[in-house]
Amino acid sequence: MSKNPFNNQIDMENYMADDFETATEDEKSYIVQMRPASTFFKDGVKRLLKNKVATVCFFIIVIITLAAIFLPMVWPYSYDTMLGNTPGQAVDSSYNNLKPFEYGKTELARIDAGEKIFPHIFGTDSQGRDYFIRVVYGTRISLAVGFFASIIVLIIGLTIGSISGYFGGKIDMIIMRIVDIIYSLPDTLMVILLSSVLKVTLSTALEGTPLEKLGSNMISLFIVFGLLYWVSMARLIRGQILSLREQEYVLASKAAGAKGKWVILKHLLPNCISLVIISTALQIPSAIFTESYLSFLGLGVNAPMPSLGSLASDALNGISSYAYRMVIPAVVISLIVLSLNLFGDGLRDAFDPKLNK
Amino acid sequence: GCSGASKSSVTNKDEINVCLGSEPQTLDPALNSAVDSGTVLAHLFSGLAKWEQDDSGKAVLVADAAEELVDGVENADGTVTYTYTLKDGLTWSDGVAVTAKDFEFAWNRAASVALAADYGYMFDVIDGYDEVWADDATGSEKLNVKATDDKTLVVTLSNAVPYWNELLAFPCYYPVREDVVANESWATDPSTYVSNGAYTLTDWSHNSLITVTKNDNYVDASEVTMKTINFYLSDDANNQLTNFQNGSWQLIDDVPTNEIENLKTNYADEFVVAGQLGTYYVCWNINEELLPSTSTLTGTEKTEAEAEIRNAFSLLLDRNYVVEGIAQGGQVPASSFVAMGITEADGSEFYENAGDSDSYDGYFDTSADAYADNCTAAVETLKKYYTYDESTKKFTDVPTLTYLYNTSEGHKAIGEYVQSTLANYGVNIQLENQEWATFLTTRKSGDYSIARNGWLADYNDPITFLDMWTTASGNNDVQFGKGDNADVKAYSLDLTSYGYDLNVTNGTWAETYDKLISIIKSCTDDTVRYELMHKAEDMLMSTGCITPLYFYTDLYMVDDSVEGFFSTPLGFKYFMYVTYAD
Amino acid sequence: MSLLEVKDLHTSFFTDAGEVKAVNGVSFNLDEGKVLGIVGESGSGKSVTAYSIMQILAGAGKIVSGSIKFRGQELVNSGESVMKTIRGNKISIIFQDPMTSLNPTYTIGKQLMEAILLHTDRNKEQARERAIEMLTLVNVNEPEKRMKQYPHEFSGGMRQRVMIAMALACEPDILIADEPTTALDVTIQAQILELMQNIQKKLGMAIIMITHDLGVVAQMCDEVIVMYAGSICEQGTADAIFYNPCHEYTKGLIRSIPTDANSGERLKPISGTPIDLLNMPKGCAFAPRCEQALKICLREKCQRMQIDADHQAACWMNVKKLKEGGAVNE
Amino acid sequence: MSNDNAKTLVEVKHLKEYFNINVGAFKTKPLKAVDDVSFTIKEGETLGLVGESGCGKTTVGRTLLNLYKPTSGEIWFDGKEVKTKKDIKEFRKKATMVFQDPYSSLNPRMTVSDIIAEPLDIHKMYKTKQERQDRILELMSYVGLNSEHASRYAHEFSGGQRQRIGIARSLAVDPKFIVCDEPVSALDVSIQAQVINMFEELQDKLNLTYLFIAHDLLVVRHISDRIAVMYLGKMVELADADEIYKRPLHPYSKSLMSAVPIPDPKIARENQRIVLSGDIPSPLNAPSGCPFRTRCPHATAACAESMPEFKEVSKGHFVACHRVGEIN
Amino acid sequence: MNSKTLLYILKRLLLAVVTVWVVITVTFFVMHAVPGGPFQGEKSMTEAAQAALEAKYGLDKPLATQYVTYLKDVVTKFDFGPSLKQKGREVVDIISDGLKTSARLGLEAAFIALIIGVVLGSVAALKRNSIFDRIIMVITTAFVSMPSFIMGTLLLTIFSIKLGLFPANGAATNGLVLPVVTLSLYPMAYITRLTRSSMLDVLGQDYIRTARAKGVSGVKIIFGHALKNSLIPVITYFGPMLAGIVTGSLVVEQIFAVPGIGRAFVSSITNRDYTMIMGTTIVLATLIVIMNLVSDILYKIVDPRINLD
Ligand SMILES: Nc1ncnc2c1ncn2[C@@H]1O[C@H](COP(=O)(O)OP(=O)(O)OP(=O)(O)O)[C@@H](O)[C@H]1O
Ligand SMILES: Nc1ncnc2c1ncn2[C@@H]1O[C@H](COP(=O)(O)OP(=O)(O)OP(=O)(O)O)[C@@H](O)[C@H]1O
Ligand SMILES: [Mg+2]
Ligand SMILES: [Mg+2]
Repeated sequence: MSKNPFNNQIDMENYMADDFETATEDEKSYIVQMRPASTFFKDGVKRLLKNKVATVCFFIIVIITLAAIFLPMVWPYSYDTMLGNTPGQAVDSSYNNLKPFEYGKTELARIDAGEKIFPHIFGTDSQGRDYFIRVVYGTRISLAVGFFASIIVLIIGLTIGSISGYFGGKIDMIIMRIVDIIYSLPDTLMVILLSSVLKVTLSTALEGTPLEKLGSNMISLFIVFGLLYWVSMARLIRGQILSLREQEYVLASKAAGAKGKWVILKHLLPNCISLVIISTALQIPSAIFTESYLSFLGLGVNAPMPSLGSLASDALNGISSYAYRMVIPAVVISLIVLSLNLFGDGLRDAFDPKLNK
Repeated sequence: GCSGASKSSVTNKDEINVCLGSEPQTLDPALNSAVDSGTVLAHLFSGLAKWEQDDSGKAVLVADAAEELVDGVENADGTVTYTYTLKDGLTWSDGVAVTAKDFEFAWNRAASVALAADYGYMFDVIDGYDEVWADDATGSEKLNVKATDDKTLVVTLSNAVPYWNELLAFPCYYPVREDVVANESWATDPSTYVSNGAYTLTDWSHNSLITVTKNDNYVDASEVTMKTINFYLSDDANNQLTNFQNGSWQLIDDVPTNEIENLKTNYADEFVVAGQLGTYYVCWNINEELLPSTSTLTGTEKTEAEAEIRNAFSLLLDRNYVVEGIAQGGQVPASSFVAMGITEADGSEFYENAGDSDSYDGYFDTSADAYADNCTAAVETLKKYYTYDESTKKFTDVPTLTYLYNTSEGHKAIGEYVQSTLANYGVNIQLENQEWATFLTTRKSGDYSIARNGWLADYNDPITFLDMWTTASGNNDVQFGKGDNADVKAYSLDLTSYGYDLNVTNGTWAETYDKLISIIKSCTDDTVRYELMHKAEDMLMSTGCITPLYFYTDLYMVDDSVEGFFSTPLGFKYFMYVTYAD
Repeated sequence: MSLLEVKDLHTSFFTDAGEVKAVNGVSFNLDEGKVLGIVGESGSGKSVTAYSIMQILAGAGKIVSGSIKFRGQELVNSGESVMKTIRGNKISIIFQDPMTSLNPTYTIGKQLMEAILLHTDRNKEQARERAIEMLTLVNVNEPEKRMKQYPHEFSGGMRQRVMIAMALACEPDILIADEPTTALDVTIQAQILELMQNIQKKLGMAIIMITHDLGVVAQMCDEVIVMYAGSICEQGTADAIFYNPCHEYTKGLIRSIPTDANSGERLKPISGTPIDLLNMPKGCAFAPRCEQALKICLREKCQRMQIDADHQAACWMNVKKLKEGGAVNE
Repeated sequence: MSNDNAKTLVEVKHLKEYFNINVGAFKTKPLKAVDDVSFTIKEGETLGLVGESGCGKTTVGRTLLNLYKPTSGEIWFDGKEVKTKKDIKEFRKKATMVFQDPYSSLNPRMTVSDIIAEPLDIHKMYKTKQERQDRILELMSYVGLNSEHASRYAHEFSGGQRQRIGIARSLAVDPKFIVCDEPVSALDVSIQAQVINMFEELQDKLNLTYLFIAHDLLVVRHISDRIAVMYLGKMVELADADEIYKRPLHPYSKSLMSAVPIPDPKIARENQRIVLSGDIPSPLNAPSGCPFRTRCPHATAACAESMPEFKEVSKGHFVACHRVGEIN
Repeated sequence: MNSKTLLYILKRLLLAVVTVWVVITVTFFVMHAVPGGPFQGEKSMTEAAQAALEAKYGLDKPLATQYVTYLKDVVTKFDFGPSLKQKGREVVDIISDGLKTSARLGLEAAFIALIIGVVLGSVAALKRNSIFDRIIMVITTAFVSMPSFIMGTLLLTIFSIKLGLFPANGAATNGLVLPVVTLSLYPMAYITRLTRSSMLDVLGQDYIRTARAKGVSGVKIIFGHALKNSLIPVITYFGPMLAGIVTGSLVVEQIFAVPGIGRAFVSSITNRDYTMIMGTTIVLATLIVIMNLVSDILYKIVDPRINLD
């Protein structure tokens, strides 16, 4: 073996002397730049924007929401105006059940006279009301009900679920039995009772408060959600908390002297976020339809204010003649739900550090 | 043209499939109170009388188990006695002979306190009923009905009743046998079910199907053409329509309202509108404040003002639209409370004679032409009590009212129409829906301001519409003579011209209307009786608390190959004589 | 011909954030009956090298280039059907974490027999016998009873022994042990290592021992590869690596271990943080943490150079020493 | 180095921690995770605690900090017994903990500065925002993190850096005593040394006292003044670090010391390891008498009878073995 | 099954009895607090008749007495009493009649949902992010968001009216096909999503890598190793879901005229048929509690690590 094995491996002539000087710290640190400083949130948003499906869905939700809020302001028709019903005159039933883009009798006359009439994009319903604007209003109501009901369910489910999961033991036992019981109670009966009790107590209690505008029916609707429909959310959260509370950071917090409330608020709940996002997205459609079921029992929005659920179930009454009246609200609901779900998935993917370790 | 799938695809000509509604609560004739199950019972049982179709297609009453429908004999005390002889060869479906005793037993049972049947009061015309239900009754009291032998039944009514024969054909008057009904659940299972009519119960799959099969031992079996009738049970109008359209069922009794318009054109022959003895109306809580808070009116003046206001509101409603645009089932705009189809003693229609105008029927003119004038008149009236803003043509100080209805598409639509129409005049109405049982409780207890309402006659006599408004009646939803109204002395009545000692000016409801009804109930002179009944209706209508909208119709769809089918004004449908056209 | 020849292996993970070059030009040979140690810090590509040989990379991972020859047969791109006959049969692998590497819902017996049934023509009964035989071999007591138990009823050491039994069931030519004792206690680790040594002596197979515990390497290996950031920085016999490390990283590694010798003093750790594979410098990957780093280190990667017959390293310091006239091997 | 005159900071007397484990539908059984353990730690000293997985090291550390309520036994800190809720609250400001796993012990949803400041927030130990901020930066500089890291999330850091964050958190309340529960076992060799150095530097600078739990004997020996060895919830040996390393008396300690892989091929090849047979018994069904007897090469019948006493055999060297005299 | 498991089941059953008892109690008093009563109709009865009926069914006694009597009858004689509305029928008979159909409907729907859901979910997980996966996810989301009354009506319109393939009457031959399909769509979609996500989770586990290293290939990995493990969340969902649909779905029963318990239950509530409400509630609550227990036990069977306490 040659004394200097390197000679035949490397051509020393290619290198200059100062190549072999020790590099300075500066030079070294120049090479390893830390990744540009960015926050968790910025990172998340960046990832979210990369997810095309989620972005598109986000815009769909935004568009639907904005439309539901602003369209009624500019639309020439209103959700409760029966187009054929004018004071002092017999009702013109030619306005009832118009197919999309058809016009009523007097409107046709005005068109003949050269006037421009805004079309009834989805036609009119059996009472001669512009169906498009009813769908818009329905979306508004359903979105509101869906979001608020889900949020109420979420808040209650989150509170009870996290208490149950965090403290465990007897508290957990008792709460879970209550959950079982609420599951098994006949909810129709409960709703009937609640609605009749609430109607009386609420309307007096609300008198003169800003909540009065919202209507005692809507408030009792939310109360019913808060009393009966929180259980599955509570279960879900509890399961999650049960596993999260074994994490070492919880122990670390306790070691630093933290109490239950602190641990739950600072550590456990923020880590349930992705679960919460997904299940809330799934909760919304069921809230929308529960509303229409509850309105059957006398809760929910008062006629003639529509909701998507009530529009769809009303349309059942004419399903073979006017199938589109059911299809339209159904499609809107599906669109909302689909977008929410896909967006929720995107959010979770983007913000769950566990997934992108 | 017909767009539906295969019609007349009837494969089995011995069988007809129909759907009248959902699972009956009972098939015990005494307990039954529903029309759809009444139809089933009409096929299973044979009472003293039954309905048949005459040559003109009109439903008429004929004797069934009785040899003939005899006339009553008036007794000295005003009671009337009827003596019926049963036909020969009547048997129960288990072969036992039918006797007059069975009728005696059945009627006493149906009227008894022990059974407390919904329609027990249908026997209140029979002498002895009041004793049965008296507070100090011992339970051994009996109706004045006697089976003098196996074939003869003698019954005494407390006074002459014009609709007595109709009652005889009513399900609760059907006979049942003592040993059969001793088993409390006899009427729930074909194996214990014993009947005496044209059919026997052969199958009852609960919630799904009742099958009845022709009883060859029935005395008139030769006339019965249809072998088997399947009564399907479904409570969903869409489901019924689907089954009709795909040819599974030959008759359905309910259709979705919003399909009516298309059904009328696509199924012109099959879609049937029949008359029905009932009125759809809006009822006002008489104790609800209607006057603006600035009003100083009190007492009688206030009551009269409110009556005027209610009647004015009533004029604003376009009943032709309600019928044609909303209900769509060929209903008739109503301008009086007693339903169309209820006849006078002379056979003329009671509603045609209502009100005091010659130019139109009822209390106001419902014709399309009159609507504009009605509105003008109403606005003028209302101006007396409310502030009218000429520029917007709206009233500004009408208190907000709540319109109560029970959850249903049709009721909601009418509520929405009422709301929308009154809103045109600045009257603000909120809609509130309630689930059925809650709704009934609310309405009965008078916890509402305006509510939808409806009434179907049990038999062809105006009194069924009138006696419900007495102070103590359980159906007095308006709260006449109750609450604040109990002390209001605003009602006048003068019956001296009819020979009754009753002349009240500015009396309470109890002093006037209640008295009037009791007089009518004991009145035996038909002419006077009907005049008094018009008087009663006048009183009701003058309060404005009852705003009739339309007279009900019975909508159904029947396959055009079905022949020999008919239906009575009370809504009972008969399939025994059905045959299929080829 | 060596048993296994790996030549210029490049394996990358294609992730959302970019291409992670986990293995970056790794070459080595493994002869029959030898024990080859691979050391290097966490994330240096040891496991990925092993998975590349077995071709069991996770979804986003791909062998980009290079060749892996088993007894002369090319494995890269040979397809699933070929690999099926190799995996678990000719080449077996034991994973780091015995807690999660066994399927919790199947009995030990079922999992043991699976490979046997798959690769040999034994029937069920024979497979069972073989499985019991293997359990006995790895010192699991009451093997018959154990066959029916579930993994969670086993302790960590026992599970790892089951994993070894599973890997050896088909008498493979090569056993890859990917940090087989990292998750275990010291006394249990000693048991396992001894067991592996015994079995190796008995069956004469080759072992690739992946670990970052230099103590384990010192005890087990004939030859050692030191990896940093996906590349081999030094390779040689165990003695050469321990007593004559020729790469700054290896030196730093050995220096930073607490031993008898440095017990009283402060340790001399390698400063800085491990390299971000997404953000590799163009020169020597270790340069940013290297105290001796030269200017050239930052600019250019050093090639692997022969230092001794069986010792190679890729460090510019060697070149520098040479240039200054010194000897590389002191 | 240990100083005989230094005052005792922590004293643990007959500490027991039993967990009730459900064994049947209605039955529970005590799991003796820590069974009658006593020791003292002097101010400024580092006590190493070694033993195999599941022997109760973590439980000792946590019970000591009152994270678990002791089943029995006393804990004395700075001359006072820690007993009431109030004591515990005060105690929490003097005694903190560094956790084993730098990955799971940092909340992924919190920024570094929030993590470090959490103890400050809990005990409301600052008056102004600025004060809090200054303290965070001070702590970060202690552990060699720079200020630009403050607003980042833990997952952006390497294991070593994460462990620094954890250490900074434990220093936040200015503790005198820190329980280090395997703080380096999740770290890479090259990083491990950095962290060990830091512990030593901080000890010098802040006069900290450590209970240093680890299973890597090389590390424990390096950092500790004295070392305690545990087996199945019991303490079997306690002595000066060098003493126990060079001259272990308990058969378990012996095998433990010999099993340590030495990173030196020649020594490793020659080293006579004492390889124990068998597995560690479950603490639920601990053997009678001496817990180690099932794996002990020297066990006799007597060992099954009683638990050997934990006695001092030479100065500062405690052993619990019936046959300590015969086998050495 | 060892004695420990049996004891566990016993304990759970005891708890179940307590749960059901609370449900009975709450329902009983709520039911009586709700406005309206069983003997009320559009045409109101005379007070005397009403009183007679109340006396007949014991409703005139103080509520507490009624409650005690009811409990006693149920516990000692398993007697749920006669229906107050369906004259002459016993509540037990009505329930068992309805349950027969509903259970068949529910079981068929549940198992179809389970099988299709698991298969689709597994395939979607296997072909993660492929077009196939995307399509499945979109369709299942649509199903999850679509209530059964819309789904059912659509199916009815297409298959019964337009194509005439299936009858619209649940009692007819093949009458349950459409209701079963309608009922199964939601759980199927849900199970598909659950299976997909848990399958993805499982496929990333170390033991799957072990299996691959042993030479086990594609399909065998999925069905031999991953499936069983990924069924665990499905089981938790499946138990209560089964209880839910076996005890009847009002909407589907109504749309397809299926003689099930769901319709009977809801109409008993709207009719205020007290005995029937109580009977159905007891059966429903019992089923839910038992199904939860069963799913916990299944859980144990699938995953031996689970300790049942
Ligand atoms: N599935 C994957 N996706 C993306 N990157 C991966 C994946 N698996 C491994 N890597 C990256 O490849 C590099 C090498 O990983 P590898 O597992 O081989 O390291 P190692 O040397 O085995 O470390 P350890 O000692 O921690 O096991 C790491 O930087 C890791 O981040
Ligand atoms: N909260 C707890 N509930 C029940 N048992 C527990 C609990 N914590 C620990 N144990 C049990 O107590 C025993 C001692 O556990 P401990 O965590 O203290 O061991 P350790 O020596 O720290 O082990 P390792 O080296 O694995 O961290 C173990 O058998 C463990 O299962
Ligand atoms: Mg690895
Ligand atoms: Mg520990």
